[in-house]
Amino acid sequence: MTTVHDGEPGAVTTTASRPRPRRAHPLLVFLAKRLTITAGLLLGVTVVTFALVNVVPGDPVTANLSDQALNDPATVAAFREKWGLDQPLWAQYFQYLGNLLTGDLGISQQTGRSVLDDLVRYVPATMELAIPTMVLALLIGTGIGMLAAVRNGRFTDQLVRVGALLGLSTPPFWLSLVVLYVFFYKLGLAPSGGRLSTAFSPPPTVTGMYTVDAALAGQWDVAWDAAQHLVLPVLVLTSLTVALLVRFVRSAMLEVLQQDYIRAAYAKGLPARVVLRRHLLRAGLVPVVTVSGLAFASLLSGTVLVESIFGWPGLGQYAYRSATALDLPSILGVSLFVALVYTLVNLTVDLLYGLIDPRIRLS
Amino acid sequence: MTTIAPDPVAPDPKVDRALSRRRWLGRLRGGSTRPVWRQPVTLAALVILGGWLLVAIFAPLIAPYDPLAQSPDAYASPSAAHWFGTDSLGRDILSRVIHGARLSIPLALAIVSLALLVGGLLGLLAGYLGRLADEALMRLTDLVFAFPQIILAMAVTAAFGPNTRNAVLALVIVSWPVYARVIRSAVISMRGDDYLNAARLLGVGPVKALRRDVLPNSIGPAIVLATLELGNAVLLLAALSFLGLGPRPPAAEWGSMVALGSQDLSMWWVSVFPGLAILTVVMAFNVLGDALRDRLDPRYAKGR
Amino acid sequence: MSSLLRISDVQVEYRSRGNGRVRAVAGVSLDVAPGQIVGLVGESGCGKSSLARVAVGLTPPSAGEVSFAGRPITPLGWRRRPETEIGLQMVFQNPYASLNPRRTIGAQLLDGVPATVTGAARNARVVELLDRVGMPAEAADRYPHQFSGGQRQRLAIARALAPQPRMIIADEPVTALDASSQAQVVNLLVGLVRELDMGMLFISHDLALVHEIADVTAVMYLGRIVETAPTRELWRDPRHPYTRALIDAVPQIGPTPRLPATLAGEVPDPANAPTGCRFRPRCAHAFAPCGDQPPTLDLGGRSAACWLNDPATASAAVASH
Amino acid sequence: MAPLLDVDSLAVTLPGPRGPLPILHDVSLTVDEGELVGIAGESGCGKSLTAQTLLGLLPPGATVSGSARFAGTDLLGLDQRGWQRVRGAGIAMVFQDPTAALHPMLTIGRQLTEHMRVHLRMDRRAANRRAVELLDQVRIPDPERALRSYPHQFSGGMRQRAAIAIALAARPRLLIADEPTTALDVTVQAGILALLDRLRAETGLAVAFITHDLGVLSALTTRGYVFYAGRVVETGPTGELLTAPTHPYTAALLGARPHGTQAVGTLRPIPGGPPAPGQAPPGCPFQPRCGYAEPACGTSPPPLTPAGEHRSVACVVRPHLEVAAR
Amino acid sequence: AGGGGGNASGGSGATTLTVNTSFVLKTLDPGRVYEATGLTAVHALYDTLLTFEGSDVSKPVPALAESYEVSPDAKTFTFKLRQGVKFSDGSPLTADDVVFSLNRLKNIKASPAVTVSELSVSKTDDSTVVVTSATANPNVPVVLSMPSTAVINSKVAQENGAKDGEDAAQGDTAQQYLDTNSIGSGPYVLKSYEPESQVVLEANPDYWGDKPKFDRVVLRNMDVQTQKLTMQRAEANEISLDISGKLLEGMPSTLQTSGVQDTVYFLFLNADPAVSAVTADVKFNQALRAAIDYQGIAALYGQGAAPGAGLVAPAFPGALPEGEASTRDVAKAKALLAEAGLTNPKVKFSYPAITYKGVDLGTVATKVQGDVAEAGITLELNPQPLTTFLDEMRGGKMAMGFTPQSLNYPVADSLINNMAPGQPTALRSGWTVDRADAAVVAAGKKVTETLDLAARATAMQEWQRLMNQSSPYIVLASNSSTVVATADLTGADYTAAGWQVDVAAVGRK
Ligand SMILES: Nc1ncnc2c1ncn2[C@@H]1O[C@H](COP(=O)(O)OP(=O)(O)OP(=O)(O)O)[C@@H](O)[C@H]1O
Ligand SMILES: Nc1ncnc2c1ncn2[C@@H]1O[C@H](COP(=O)(O)OP(=O)(O)OP(=O)(O)O)[C@@H](O)[C@H]1O
Ligand SMILES: [Mg+2]
Ligand SMILES: [Mg+2]
Repeated sequence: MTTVHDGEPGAVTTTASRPRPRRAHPLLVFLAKRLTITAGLLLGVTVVTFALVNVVPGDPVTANLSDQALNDPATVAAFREKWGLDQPLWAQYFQYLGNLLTGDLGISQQTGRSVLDDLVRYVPATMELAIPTMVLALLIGTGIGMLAAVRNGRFTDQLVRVGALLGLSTPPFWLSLVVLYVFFYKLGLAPSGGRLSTAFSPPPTVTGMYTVDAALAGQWDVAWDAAQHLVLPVLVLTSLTVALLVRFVRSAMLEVLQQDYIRAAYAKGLPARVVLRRHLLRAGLVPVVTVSGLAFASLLSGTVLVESIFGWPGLGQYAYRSATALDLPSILGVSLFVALVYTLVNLTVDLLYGLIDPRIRLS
Repeated sequence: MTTIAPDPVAPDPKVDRALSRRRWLGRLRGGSTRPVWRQPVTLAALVILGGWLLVAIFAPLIAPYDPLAQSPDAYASPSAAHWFGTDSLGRDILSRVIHGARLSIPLALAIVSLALLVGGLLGLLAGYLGRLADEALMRLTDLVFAFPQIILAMAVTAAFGPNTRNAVLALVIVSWPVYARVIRSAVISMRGDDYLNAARLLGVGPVKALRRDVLPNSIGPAIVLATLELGNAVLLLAALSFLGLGPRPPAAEWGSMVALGSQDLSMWWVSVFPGLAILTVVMAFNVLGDALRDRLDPRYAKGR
Repeated sequence: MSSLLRISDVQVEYRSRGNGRVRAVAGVSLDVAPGQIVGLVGESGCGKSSLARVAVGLTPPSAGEVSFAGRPITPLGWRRRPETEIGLQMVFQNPYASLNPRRTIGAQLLDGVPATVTGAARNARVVELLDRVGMPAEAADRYPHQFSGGQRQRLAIARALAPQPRMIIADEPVTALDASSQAQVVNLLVGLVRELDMGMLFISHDLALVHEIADVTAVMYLGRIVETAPTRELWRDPRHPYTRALIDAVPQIGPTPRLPATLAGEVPDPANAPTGCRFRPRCAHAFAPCGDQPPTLDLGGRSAACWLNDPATASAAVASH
Repeated sequence: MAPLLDVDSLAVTLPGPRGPLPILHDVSLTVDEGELVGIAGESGCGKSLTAQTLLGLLPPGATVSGSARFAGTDLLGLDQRGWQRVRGAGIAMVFQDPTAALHPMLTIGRQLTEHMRVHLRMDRRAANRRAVELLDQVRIPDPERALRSYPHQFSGGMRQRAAIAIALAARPRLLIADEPTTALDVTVQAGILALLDRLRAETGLAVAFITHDLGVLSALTTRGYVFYAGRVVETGPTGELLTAPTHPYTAALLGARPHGTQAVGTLRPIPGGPPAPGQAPPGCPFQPRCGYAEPACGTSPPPLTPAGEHRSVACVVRPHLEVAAR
Repeated sequence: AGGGGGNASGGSGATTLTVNTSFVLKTLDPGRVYEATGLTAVHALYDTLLTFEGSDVSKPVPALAESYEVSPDAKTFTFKLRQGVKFSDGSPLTADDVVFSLNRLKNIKASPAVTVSELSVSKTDDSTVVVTSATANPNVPVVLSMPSTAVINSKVAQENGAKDGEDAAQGDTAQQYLDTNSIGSGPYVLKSYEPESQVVLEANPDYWGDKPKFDRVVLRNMDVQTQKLTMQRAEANEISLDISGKLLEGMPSTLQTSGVQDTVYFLFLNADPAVSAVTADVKFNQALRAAIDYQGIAALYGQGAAPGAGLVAPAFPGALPEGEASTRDVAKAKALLAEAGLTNPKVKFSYPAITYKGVDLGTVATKVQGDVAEAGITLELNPQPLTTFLDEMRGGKMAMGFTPQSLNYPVADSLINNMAPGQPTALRSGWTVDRADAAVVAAGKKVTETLDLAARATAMQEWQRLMNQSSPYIVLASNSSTVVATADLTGADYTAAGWQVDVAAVGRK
């Protein structure tokens, strides 16, 4: 599969193997390398975003001042000066980078708050959607994918494949509208949107996720209400993510099922459930981990559309609004955050590999 | 010592029993290599896609109304006159859905082939040149991957102005890296392949080798991927249109039709039918991509 | 006898993830004369392929030099191979990977036909080459997948012959084949080499096969050549304990079951090679001097790298046993 | 005494793109307790399929006829639970490629003990004790540590020995070894052969050893079967079989081997290749490649008929020639 | 499972009024606020000198000022402050606070500053404040009713970075504080501010006026389509602000609606031949006017809309009567085009791709495109993100555009300052004084010179009639803004005053 490391001590019976030169712990080397790459990536993100926003024919002044205020040169000039828009582009860029190094992401033009504050506010909302989605999707996706692989070609498999196909082929925005129509409008089974009924006040902020915070504060009615608001968006996001996972898990598991070691496990007389649970699952997890990273990325994409339909005040909506308002500090902040998440997810995936697969274990 | 065995093909009840008990195990090693027309799902997809292609080609002949013609009969629910109802401007939704095929399908093809072209070329060069070129390409693809697809596409379209061309451009920008990576890794894995080595040992120059030995053998997985991505392209295009960043109105684009319908959900037909159109086309593309992959990619074809 | 291919003191190192450097070939010298078949045997992973690839210039050596017909081989980068080196060709191990699946056999053979041959003569050459390897002319229009493994290997040989090489390096050309196809391909290859008076470096891990065809046999162990000798002599009187062990491990057909002799220990990993004589940990004769790497001792027409062959130390061995 | 394994008239078909493909025809073989039996033949002749049939591991859609009895059990009538009892504890298997047959992400210890605990109902400690003994038995140094190792930390030979230890863990009575040394070097192969021979001698294990190397067959086994195109073409004591082959195919196989004569063209290849499954000629499957073929060979496949003491051969021509020659 | 819009009464027993509206909210700082939802909130949090009551926007009524006097030249305005008014923190509201607030508004130069740029303020004693205008302006009382002129607690504001000096544009840093804290004397105080999702107000227990009926008001961000679904299921205590026109169809009859036609949608054509020779052609302008199906467009908007008459929405003094609405005459349009020598003229028609008060501008633009096509005019639709649109429009290079317009404060005269020839907005369409009809210029001047409000309204009508003949602006329709409320509520009236609905006035039956 992947690189096979020879030279593990167990294999060598020689008494006189050469002592190896002392090197930094491989994990440290690995992390250092990844960190460098991440830093480069983030720098790239700032360049791309900066360039893109400045290619846009729109002017942030227009986006942020009232129509009549725009007719007043003094107001416009004041705005430009305040946000440094009167400086040359490169100066703006380097100033931004300089501030970034001190942890200052700048102040959002549209909300007037520090971008960091905004992120702190919106990220938990998105996480409140993403975490349950990911957990559900992983559980369901792995289970169903494995089932389909084992039942390869039979009715269950066909059903799962068609289901996954449907999930993958459904436009997320359309699905959101459909569930909204059915579950809220027709059946009244779920609230229409938002994070909390207006009758409740958000719980004291700890994690920023209402369900968790409310539970921590012992406000069970609030937690229950917040959980109800999660249902529809999570349903939509989960159905899409599950579809992605199922397809992948199924083919990954099928591949594993062809391996000699699975046949060998059967040949040992192990009951099927043991073979599946212990041998198949373990080996199939490696690709599952890979695709979870991918699924997470596509989940973040999905939230843009889903959040806007369910009025979910999360990162997706923030990104959308920042983009349409040409609010550079916010766009950069979101991009940086997402890129950071992306690299972190990748790093986690790589570390998980090592955990699952001893052949690529680092230490 | 031995006797002639019964005809091995003839059904033997005992064998059948043993086999049926064992079938679950047998299935483990994979099922059919049946031809496409024996696989109901693939067949259905082919029929659906063929149908859509016909619809796209003959749209003006099939559509009962002019897709742009407005009428005072706004928000008419589905009826004999308007099978799919009408929208807020009294336009016939059936006709618009039919004409929508003329946009979505060719545009998806354009997006995917452009992305394949760009990504393929870059991937080929990076894989072949290696070192710095390769590193640069990988970092560039990383960069694109670091943005959620739809957000980047949104930003690009917003930056260059929303219209068909820019939507296609944006989607090409967000989707070329996959092809670049696939081709690159195919090329890299092939750099060690002996037929390439053999050709080079015979004195074949690098450009010729690239064209004759590298490209034809690395393009396969990319083409399979491209087929699988066609559905995704339809979806992304629809999403951009839904956000108002796709083809300009009054074009009958499915995503923007869903968006129009979303303004008043109680008129469910306005968004349901274009949504179903997207669904079926994307599904057909996906099934077809799968079938092609099973067929062409030995990794998947094996015992499946 | 002047040598056609001269490999002198070649080293190959790989940089592998996590393991640092792996010295797959640790200083090998080998000569092949025109018309001579040199067999190179050794266990899996001992560095045979690495050596072969360096010898044709596919990879650069990390030290040492290879020369062909008196000229040094320049490692092939992303450039065209110089004319002077095209006389050195290679046949690869895996017949399924060494032909481009998407081009006709004819097109692939034409790659090697020199540019000086033009027009109809080019196609005639292809037919001639196919004929040489016992394949019909129609094969030119077909694709590799339409042939069996043995046939493909014959086609690969035809391709290697196309530029009329003077020397062929065959890296385990028959390992992937059935006994019967093996016999066909080996017969063909040896016949052609003899007929065209080429030199051949025949790499294999099958000692019996090398015994059958090679004039000279070199035995490789863990990146080093431990013994080189005319094949008959080597087989009759191996001077290195490893050669002995290798010969004894070949199962023989006899009227009663007789198990081949076993060799103690495991094949070490080149990343972790023992110091001194690399065979020392598995050697029944290991003694004090083996802590130092033995020199390759010239034993008159043959050579071996074992302290037992050094009169000065050998007596000590006798004394200690 | 009835043989431990008695396969009679076994025929297997596999599903093909154009209907079922007959792969094995009329295969009969026996293995006695404590016996080392060899099965040889060219690639694709059905050796592995025979092994898979005996373990109930056939691909989906396969049909089986004939009979296969193991220690009194009718293998072909077994249900899932029945197979679970037979596999590992009755018949165990060693695969060709030790790297592929060991789970790369589970420790050797785990792979070694999990079925012990199922079949022998051992607790963890007892199983570990036995595991250490087994690893010691197959000469893996430092067994305690080896238990905690992963397959990739072993060399090829060690992996195959570990695989053998795994196969032996649940005390099977028959070990089917499907080309267990083909992927290995000769020196390593020698070790494995010695190990199998020792295990047979020490524990009374019966071994069915599949190989395509006649040298290995001769060196290890006492009785052999030669397969060609899904049929047994010749059987008998290995020594006799290989020093005095009766079937033209056995003779031809031997002729294609190097025999150290050092002259061009001494390897005698068999012309042509074996028929693809389902495309065998109507008569003797070897007839198109056979130097002794007579018109009689083209009518129906010759049955395996006794030819001398303990020997049988499926040829209508050659035995008579030999008789004539004597 | 959960109830419809989440209007189940909360655990605390407090009564909550939910206001659904689709908003983009940038700030609740009175000195900076200009989006509708911000105005709704600020109006509930702060008091202004004067205010409007209910949906009547004809005359300001006393609020913090008990009474006021206007000098005859309409330049000096003297306000007598109400006594005993306390801020929500208990400190008394003084004339200093008024002066500080108005100066800050003027000097931080944020969006609403334009309305007070000509005003200066001073106090004569602790209960008297004098506002002077540089030019005669009878509308100052209206301006001082607007939420942006709200009086903030100057002490607390200064503690949190507020400045009122000349340099306040750079020096004022109070926005962050004011976004999350209210320091006014209004009926409500700010409980929480989540600009993407909701603003929560809580009743101010020490309010000097009538106590509000609801303990809590939640302004909740909600898409229009969801608002409709929500209101269809809503039972009590719920209001929606964006459901209007077409969307009102099919709503349960139990709901009450209150609407005012305060929005006007108009097209503009660039008068600069360098930008577009076609649109600069007056004949084309008139042909286009004749080609549009105004009735149809009003029907497209639905309930509460009317075909376009003049630039002033019917809600305000000076609007043209409905009978003067433009009418369609395709034949005339064709004739005009022929006269102008234009065959198949083609124009790029830009508009922001947004939904404004429940109206999708794209749909309207498409309707216009369809209408004029019958007269042989081809419009190439060019939807743009709002910012891009505004930007391009400001650049003055847009050949033809479409935009809604609402007034900053409920007096139509500001239109003259912007849309009369040579004024900033007019210049965006290349409409210089030179290119304009002299009569239009004169009519505009006459409006600003008339100080009597009634006379002003008449002059305004005259101006609009002239505008309809030759200005670059073609008014398509006027549309109602609507408050949809559950049956149990009272006082849920839409007001054109800017704050949409006075949440403090909403009660229960
Ligand atoms: N590209 C590479 N990177 C790192 N290590 C390599 C690489 N290629 C070969 N090696 C290592 O170098 C050693 C020699 O490999 P080589 O392929 O030359 O052996 P070989 O004798 O040809 O073996 P075989 O009989 O299996 O073909 C092995 O230990 C192998 O793992
Ligand atoms: N799953 C399968 N589906 C179809 N045909 C198969 C399958 N597995 C094996 N066969 C065919 O059955 C025949 C016998 O295969 P088998 O693996 O038993 O040969 P073998 O004698 O073990 O060969 P080798 O020496 O290469 O291992 C071959 O022709 C092979 O192509
Ligand atoms: Mg090799
Ligand atoms: Mg086999």
